Amino acid sequence: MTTPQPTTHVRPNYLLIWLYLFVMTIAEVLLAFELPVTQNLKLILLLILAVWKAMLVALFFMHLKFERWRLRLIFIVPLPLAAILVTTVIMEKVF
Amino acid sequence: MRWWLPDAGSTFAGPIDTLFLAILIITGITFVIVEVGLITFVIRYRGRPGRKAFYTHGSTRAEVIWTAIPAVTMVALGLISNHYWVLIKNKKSIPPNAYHLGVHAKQFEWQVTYPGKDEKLGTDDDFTVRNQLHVIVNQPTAVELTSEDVIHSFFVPEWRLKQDAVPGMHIMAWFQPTKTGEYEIGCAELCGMGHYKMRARVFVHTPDEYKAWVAQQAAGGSE
Amino acid sequence: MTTVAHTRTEAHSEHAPMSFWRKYIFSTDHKIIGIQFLFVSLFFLLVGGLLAMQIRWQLGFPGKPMPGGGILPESMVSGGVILPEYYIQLVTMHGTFMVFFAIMPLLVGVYANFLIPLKVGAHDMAFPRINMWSFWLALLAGLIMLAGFFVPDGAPRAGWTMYAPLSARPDLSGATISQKLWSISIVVLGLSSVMGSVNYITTIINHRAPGMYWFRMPLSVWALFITAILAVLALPVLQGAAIMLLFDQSIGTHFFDPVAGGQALLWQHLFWFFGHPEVYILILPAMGMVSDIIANGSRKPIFGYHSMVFAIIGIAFLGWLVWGHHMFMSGMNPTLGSTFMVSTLLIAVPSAVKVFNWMGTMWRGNLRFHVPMLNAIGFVSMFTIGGLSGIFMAATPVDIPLHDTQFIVAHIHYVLFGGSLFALFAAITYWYPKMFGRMMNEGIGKAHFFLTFIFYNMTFFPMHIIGMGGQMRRIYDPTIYDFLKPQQPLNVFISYSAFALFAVQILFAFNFLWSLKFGKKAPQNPWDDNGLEWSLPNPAPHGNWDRTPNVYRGPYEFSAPEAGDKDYLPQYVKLPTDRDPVPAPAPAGH
Amino acid sequence: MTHATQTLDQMRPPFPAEVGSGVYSNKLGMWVFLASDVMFFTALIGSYIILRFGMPSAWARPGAVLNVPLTGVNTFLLICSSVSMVKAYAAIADGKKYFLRKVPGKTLQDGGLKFWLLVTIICGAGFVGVQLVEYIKLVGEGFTPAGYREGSLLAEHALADPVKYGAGVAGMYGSTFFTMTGFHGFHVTCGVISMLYLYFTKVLPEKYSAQDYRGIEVIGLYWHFVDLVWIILFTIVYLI
Repeated sequence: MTTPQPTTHVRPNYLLIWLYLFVMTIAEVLLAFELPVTQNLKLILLLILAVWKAMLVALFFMHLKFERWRLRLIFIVPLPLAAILVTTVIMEKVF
Repeated sequence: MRWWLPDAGSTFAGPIDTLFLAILIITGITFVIVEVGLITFVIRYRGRPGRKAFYTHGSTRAEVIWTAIPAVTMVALGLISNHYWVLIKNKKSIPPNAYHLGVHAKQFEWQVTYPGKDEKLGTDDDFTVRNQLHVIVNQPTAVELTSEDVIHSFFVPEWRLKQDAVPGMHIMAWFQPTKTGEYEIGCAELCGMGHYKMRARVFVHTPDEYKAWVAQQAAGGSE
Repeated sequence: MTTVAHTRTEAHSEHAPMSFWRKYIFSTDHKIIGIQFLFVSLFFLLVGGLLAMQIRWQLGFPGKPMPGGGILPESMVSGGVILPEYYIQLVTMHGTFMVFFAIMPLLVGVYANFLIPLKVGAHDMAFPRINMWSFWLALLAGLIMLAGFFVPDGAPRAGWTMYAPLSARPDLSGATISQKLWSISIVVLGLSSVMGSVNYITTIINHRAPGMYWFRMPLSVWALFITAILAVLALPVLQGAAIMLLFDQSIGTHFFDPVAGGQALLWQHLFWFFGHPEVYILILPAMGMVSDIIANGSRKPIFGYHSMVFAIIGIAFLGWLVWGHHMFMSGMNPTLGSTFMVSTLLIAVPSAVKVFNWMGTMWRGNLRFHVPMLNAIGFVSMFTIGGLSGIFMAATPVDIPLHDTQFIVAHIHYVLFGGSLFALFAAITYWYPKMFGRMMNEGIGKAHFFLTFIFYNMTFFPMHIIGMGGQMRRIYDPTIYDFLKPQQPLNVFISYSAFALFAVQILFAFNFLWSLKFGKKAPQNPWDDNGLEWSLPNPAPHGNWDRTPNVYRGPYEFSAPEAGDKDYLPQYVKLPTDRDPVPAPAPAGH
Repeated sequence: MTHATQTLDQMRPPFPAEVGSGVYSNKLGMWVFLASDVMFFTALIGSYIILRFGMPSAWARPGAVLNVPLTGVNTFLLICSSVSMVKAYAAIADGKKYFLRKVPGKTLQDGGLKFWLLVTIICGAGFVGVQLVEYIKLVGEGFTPAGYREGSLLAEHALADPVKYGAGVAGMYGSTFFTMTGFHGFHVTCGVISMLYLYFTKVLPEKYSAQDYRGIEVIGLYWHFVDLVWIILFTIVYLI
């Protein structure tokens, strides 16, 4: 019995997550157009919201939260590579 | 027939050639060890009936040794190389007294802009000459490389100088010629059909000769 | 349980009466797909070789009419003399074909497909149909690339690295249609590679036989596994870049065009971010297969199996951090150059470990000089030169005079020809009996090896020297430069050697084709090897084993004391002292 | 159970797990493919970030060119489709009834699967449809991959207010916008086509069961990934 079966965990409340996503999308649009915040703060908040939403999708809809680490690893490995590429090339402009 | 790097013509040639020689010695020793080892093993341990190979899965000590030695050598080599790399390529290393020229590359020619009599670029007495680079011996010179269309590469073998000219970028390169004479610029980056003939002449003058040449250009009307 | 066995027999009988088309053309059998890849990529190897001969003619004898040049159209040669625009097409397509359609499919397409299931004890790939598609897409990509020669304006003209903006703007390169074909072909090839690699990774993770633990896998499988990971992560980047390039060429976007705000260096970053892992895609499988063959030829366990595995992983990991060393002269920030120099130099460490471990394997062995072993030794000695010459370019100041010269050309050929291709000669000879049931001729094989080894060194070693002299890459006529004129005799020498090298390959082609029909029938285990694949008849049947084999030990138990009078102990042989591996537990609900 | 049959089990593995990773091959393969797709979008999105950082002048302001309310609705559609997808998966995997009516003579979970998958397909197709409409409108106004078309409405606006419309970098704006959203749309289209194929070959004939729902789980993973990419794209392309 090495494999945790998908059925062994309690299903998250998908409608609740849908509601989160919905609210956060509206928050994003409001943030971008209505709220009086500075440009940099707006940028950071928007990125945080986007990553948060993406995490919700990955963890619950793609049920990564309930998978083993070795499977999560497959999805995680490309991310530092992407980060290396983008930061390196951007850094070229910074120095 | 030449079997070595081209004759030295700038201050960069000294350290670069020394480093080249050092790496050649390091790699040469490794090469000899590996090839002699292989040949020895091939002869000594050739298969003969009745012999059996020595059953071993390896030796941690040996492996640590031949991991550590290359690692240390490489890090040392990296540190030494970096010193000269910064000296040659870093923008901040350009000497403050450098004489500035502009080199504009396009398919398939080099356009060199000279500062004229006031020794400043961007003024009215600048003049541009096609495919001729005139510089002063022992004078640090900085060129601003730009490109019209595609990527070219400014390459003077005797100066150990190579730098791409990229469209949309202004790249500084500097050098200090140590010998008067005539050299050639080649394009080292494939830039199209005429890549091979993108050639320019380099003239390294004494200061007086250079002044005379500038005066002559001014008299002949700048292009 | 009987039902399971029943389905299995059915599956077998279902395959039995297959038409020629199902069996050899639209096959889903990993071994047939491997053989299909073999023939197609050997064809592209020949194409690439023919292009190289024309390059060598032009460099050795610029301005002289090429023998047989008359059959080429006027747009390529004039009076038998190669035109500059055709010369650039030659260098571009030689690189493209050799890298993407010869060496890469030969190593990954052929041997990942053929060896992985056989060596891990699987009955086929995890997704046989996707595997078939992977082959057909690769062939399609190759044909699209080949079509470049037959469209108006001829083949692409921007070098195999396709540096933008030359490649992005037809008005600057002079080739309109074929530049787009290049991008399309690369996108298709990327798709094929990703499909293949997903298959290899899944098969290795999920379909190993009982007892085939991670550290019992042969190094060839390890290398192919890591290679597949590199391919799966690197090729999409190239695909993305090629799509942007295609859009620049066709629908007016400006990714790489500085005139409208694009960045010319962006292409180089993306290309080499893919390109350096690609370099390891081209050498790691060769290293893996050579490890297998050297252990076999030395009749000794591989020296330091674990460090060999970690060296592969280390090389693959560092491979992601070094792409900038292709761009030292590109105007990239010099501070980045320093970082990339250090990471590049560090790659020498795992590479050195591998070379010394191969030597350690041969040390006190009982060497058998069969053709694969000879080629494998050739690989080690030539890869050493290729690796060492890399240090010159890694040290940035020394790279300045060497960058973009024939020195680089020598380096890449020492790694790709002296490395990968020698390994492939070894691998093709070694697994030929498994593929076709016959042996390749030993005498011709040895003659081919020695002649290739000699002419190969005569061709590529002098390139180091003319590169030091400053001869730039991809120039049509070196004699117009004063500083290159003195070394023209060396260029002539290289050209003659290259022609001889090409001629010697006829021996290999003859041996390969002749042995298909007339080779000696192969015994079941011709090389006295330990691998699982030799427990099968030659050639192996569709579905490989009737029953999944059990694995009892590592792959390199040559000359083990418990083997008795034999000097090898296959992975599948059960000794009285061995216990059966514990099968993976049946999943829940069953 | 004899030894031979055990090994046969591993050869033709019973769903859901297989030796090795503990995950069945289709799912493992899909995850590996998704990892590779991450790198594909890295090339596109990474280039966008790099180009935008290196820009000489500012990008067009959010909402100036692109229709954010319309795309907001579209985002909502895609999020809904993701939820319905996961509901479809849960319906078949758990064999549980959610809040769909019991259909006489049918198993409950199949009813749930059919309904939710259909919702997903409709939402997905709707997304592609809205995106097409958006493209047509944008091109009509003069926003093309090459920048603002000369003489078009947007080109005039850009002349009048170069800062708001990012006149200096319109070419890059068009290039990155159409490439990124276009390839995302291509992914969505592929997903819709695959789901339609599954719907007619597997779901309607009721081939899936609580014991074998591989196709649904695998296509679900792909679909959620496409949704995830859109969440990122919507923020960085439309709102920043």
